[in-house]
Amino acid sequence: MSEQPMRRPATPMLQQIEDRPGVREMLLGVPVPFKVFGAVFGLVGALVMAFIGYLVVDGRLEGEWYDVRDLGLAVQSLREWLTDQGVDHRITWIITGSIGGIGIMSVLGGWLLIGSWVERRVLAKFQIRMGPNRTGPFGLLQPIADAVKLMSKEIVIPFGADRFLYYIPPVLIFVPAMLGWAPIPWAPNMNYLDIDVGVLYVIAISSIGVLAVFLAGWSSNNHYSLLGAMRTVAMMVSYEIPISLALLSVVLLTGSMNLGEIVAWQGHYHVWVIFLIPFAAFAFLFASTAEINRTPNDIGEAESEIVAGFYTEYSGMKAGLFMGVELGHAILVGAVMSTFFLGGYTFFGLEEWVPGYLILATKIGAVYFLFVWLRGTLPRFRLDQLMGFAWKFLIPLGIIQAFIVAIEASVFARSDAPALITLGAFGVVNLAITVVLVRFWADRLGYSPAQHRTVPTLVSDGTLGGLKAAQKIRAT
Amino acid sequence: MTTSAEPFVLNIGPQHPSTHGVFRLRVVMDGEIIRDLDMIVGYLHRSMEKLAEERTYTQNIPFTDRADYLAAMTGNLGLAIAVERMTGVEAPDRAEYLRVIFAELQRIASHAMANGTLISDAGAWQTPLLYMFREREKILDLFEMTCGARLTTNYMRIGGVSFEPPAEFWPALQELMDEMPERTDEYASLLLDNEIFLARTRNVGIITPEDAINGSLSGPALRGSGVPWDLRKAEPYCVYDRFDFDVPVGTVGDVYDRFMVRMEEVKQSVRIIKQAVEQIPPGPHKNDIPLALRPEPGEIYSRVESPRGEIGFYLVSDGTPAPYRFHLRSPALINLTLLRELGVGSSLPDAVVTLGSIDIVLGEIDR
Amino acid sequence: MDSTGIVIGFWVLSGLSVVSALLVLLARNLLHSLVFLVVTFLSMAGLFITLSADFIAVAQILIYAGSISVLMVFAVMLTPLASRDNGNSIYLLPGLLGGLGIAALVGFVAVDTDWDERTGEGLAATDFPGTVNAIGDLLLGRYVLAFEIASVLLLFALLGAIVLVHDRPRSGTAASEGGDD
Amino acid sequence: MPEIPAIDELTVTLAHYLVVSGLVFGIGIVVALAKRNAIAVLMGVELMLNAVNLTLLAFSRFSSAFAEGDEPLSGHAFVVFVLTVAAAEAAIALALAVLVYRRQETVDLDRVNLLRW
Repeated sequence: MSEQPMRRPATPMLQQIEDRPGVREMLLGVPVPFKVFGAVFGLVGALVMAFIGYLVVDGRLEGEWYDVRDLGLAVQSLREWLTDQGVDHRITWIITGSIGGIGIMSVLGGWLLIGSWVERRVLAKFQIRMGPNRTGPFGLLQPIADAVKLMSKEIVIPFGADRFLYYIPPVLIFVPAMLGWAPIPWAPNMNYLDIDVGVLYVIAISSIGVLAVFLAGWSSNNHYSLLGAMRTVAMMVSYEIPISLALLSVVLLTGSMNLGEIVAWQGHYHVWVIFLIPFAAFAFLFASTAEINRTPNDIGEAESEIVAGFYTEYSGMKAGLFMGVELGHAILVGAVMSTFFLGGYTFFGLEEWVPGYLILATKIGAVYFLFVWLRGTLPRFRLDQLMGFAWKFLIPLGIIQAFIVAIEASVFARSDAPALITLGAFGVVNLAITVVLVRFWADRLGYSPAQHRTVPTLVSDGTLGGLKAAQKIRAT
Repeated sequence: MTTSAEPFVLNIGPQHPSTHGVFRLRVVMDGEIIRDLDMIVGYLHRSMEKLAEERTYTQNIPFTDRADYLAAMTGNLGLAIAVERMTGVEAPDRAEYLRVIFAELQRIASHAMANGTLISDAGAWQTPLLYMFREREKILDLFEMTCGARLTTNYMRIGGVSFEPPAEFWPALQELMDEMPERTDEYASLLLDNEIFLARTRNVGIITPEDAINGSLSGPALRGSGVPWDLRKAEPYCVYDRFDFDVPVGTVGDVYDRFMVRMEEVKQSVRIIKQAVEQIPPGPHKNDIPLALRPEPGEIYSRVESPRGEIGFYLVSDGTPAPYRFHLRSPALINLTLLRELGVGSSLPDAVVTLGSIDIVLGEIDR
Repeated sequence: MDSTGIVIGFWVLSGLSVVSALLVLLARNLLHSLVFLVVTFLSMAGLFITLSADFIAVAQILIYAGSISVLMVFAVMLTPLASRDNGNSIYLLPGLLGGLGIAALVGFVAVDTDWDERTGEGLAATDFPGTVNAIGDLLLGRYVLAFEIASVLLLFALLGAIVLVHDRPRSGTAASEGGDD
Repeated sequence: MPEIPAIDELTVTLAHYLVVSGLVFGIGIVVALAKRNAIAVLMGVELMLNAVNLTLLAFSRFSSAFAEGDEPLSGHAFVVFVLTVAAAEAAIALALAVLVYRRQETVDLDRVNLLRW
């Protein structure tokens, strides 16, 4: 007993962690009715899947309303059926429109419910902690508990705040986060707003949020808020230009401003735009992290500097709305990024088998995971560094990239060579140009990687002392 | 863009994520640039020095826990050595080695905290902080094994240390020391190739050696500026002269150098601890001393190297068991005095990072 | 244009735009009137959509609601000591007279003229299917000169704004530190 | 009291749009003339430009002066030019306002009167 050293968990927390059942014990400990239910559910699900697979192989699903790969077909046939029944076209329009709207809202709402849990758990894994695990199974009810807490809190309006303007921003900032979903195609027939100016629409909608941020900061009558608003507005305005340039490259290449057609183009050639124009994808990703205030560009709400930035003075559910909209923006950017650069609902032919919306959701999740990863990894830039990066780096290179893509697009339209060869050549050329340009431009801006990594000089006995010793060390 | 506006005053603190306690900065901003900066301290003042005059020397040791609460061991050690020098009490050899081991463990813990919060101030959302807390947590476990307390250890005594470490202490210490080089390499690989981290810390908050000496800085803030000065080498106390270790000094004196000096000091502390574990002699951990020490009337200034710099104790005795005057030379307070020179003219994020790199502890500043 | 959606949309949006334009005039705080101005812009964009001008509507949101209002926000922020009230000058009365006169004139002309306009079936038949391609053709075809001149104008406006607002380092003092803007 | 027509019988014609545009234009004139603050004056100008855009688009939509197949979208192209000019004008005007503010610490047009005499 006493010869081996005693190993005891030092703290009650460590004790709890040690006593915690693993996933296997947890699964074995589930009550029998739940096990039966789960088994039946899984079996039925597998049978349904097999049946659907049979239908797909058999080709019986093509264009039918029960084609689960494209829910848009169901809505279309519902509309036709209602028209056949003699229902007034306005009522038909309202019904089908609200079905799509409810679909989008439930995706967004469901994500707002689950997203903060996902973010906190994933972040906790990055930070070797546990994350929320007390409220419900795996802490899944934590977001609800948070929301209830926020809603039951007192709303404090700061003294001297502009009351009229103070109430607008939490609502106004939600509008672009929801409207931005409209043109995203989830499957070939499954987009809410099939407009020819989809790209412009995305940019235009995102530019409304700037105003909400400014109003929030200005009306709070707090210098932290004002500073955060100034930073955020300056940054959002600056980074809209790289975003526009990146999307311009995509539009030039695919020859359409319709998001559905951009995705269809990528599906048709079985290539993602990110392989063809890597610089645009990178610029879009970086600029959109600045646009939605996420690490490493979260200077608008830099916690260690200006507390919570533009929403410092908001309390209760008003602050909750700002935080929720941050999640909403993150997945919206994920959706836009997937649509423009990652092939949208297509996955090299897999969309024939798997519903496109599931593929898109997976891609959105992947981009969101990237954001969480960045947040768990990177420190924050300074405002002048960010501004310099946008104006001195992303914008000039973005213009050059757009110019090159324009040339390539006209070559692509005129050449008879197989698409595989031309597009492959474009990808290689763009990658090479990107690398060369980035290196060249970085050299021009005076950045050299060689300056990295000085390690401290180690001094042992003999050279200790004051200024003279310091000068002696510096001289060597 | 400069506009002649009314002063845009920002009150950073006393409740603020990056002031490391209840510290207040009154900053006059022009856009992002700081035009003026006032430091306001005293929110944590507990009248420690006055209270100490009513208590015996041994009873004063807990105050030093609460002064620099992130480095309680070195605070304890400073007072214990000051009183020993004043009264002529000697500590046994084993106790001196234990003191070195615990002081260096405390230095590792404190530097982990300092560097972690520095990167959090630079905007990394607590990930480096929590990684560095891994080692700190293990060190605090070691403290808890030995003396029952994690933060306010009250471990060093006049004439020795309060407890002999238990049997399970030594293997745990050995394990920690074996994994430390791996950990420090891991931090280096995670941080030192990170472009954003370098961009935020290099050439920011530069303290020249002249400024550092004129400002009577000490500790990593001084050594980061390139001045090789370490009390463990310069005036060896305990048994530091028996160990082989180096003093790391920076070259530029920026935030990055102070960060790197701390990282390197952790490695050197590991070296010292390994040597101490090998050399530690058997014997008693504490000499018997009278319950109420009555030093001869007189005064003493005694200093040791805490993680933040030179922590000095100025004690005046009038022959009674309680000190007539008890003064703590706080390294964090004196390092902080240069913040105004560093902050004015720089941008707000830079000032925050600079403040983080100075590594203040408000308990010690306000006392 | 007599489909129900268009009619409802027109009345709601025109009411919104006129009322919020009035509030721009009447609001007592500059920032409030800026908010109402943005509401006017957005409802104008809605009116453009009822005219099946989708490209222009989106461009309106992008340029007016997204950029010009933000420019005004910047102007407000860069003039921190200036008063924030939205007061009227001594020209209120002439302004009112002029505004009313012109509105009355336009209204009279609009109502009284027998416009040679398409209505009913003819109008529905010429619904623009999509305006983007046609506008692109026009801009780079018939109006290419004007298009180029407009781009040059934008460039010069950019340069002009920079030159106007740029802070020249005063002789004798060091150049101002790298600021945020 | 005249009977309120059912919504199906209502129709929106060119005149409706022109009246709305006239109203907004008139308000824009009042704002541009009567406001003291330079930024508010700029708001008035933007309102007027918006009203003009509406007129152009309405004519483009309703006018039957174009033959079939001719470009009825010239109005749209004009609006694009108006938008560019508006953006340029806003940038310059606000730069001027900031400049005046630097010299005079005010953007109140009544007090910017160095050229009065």
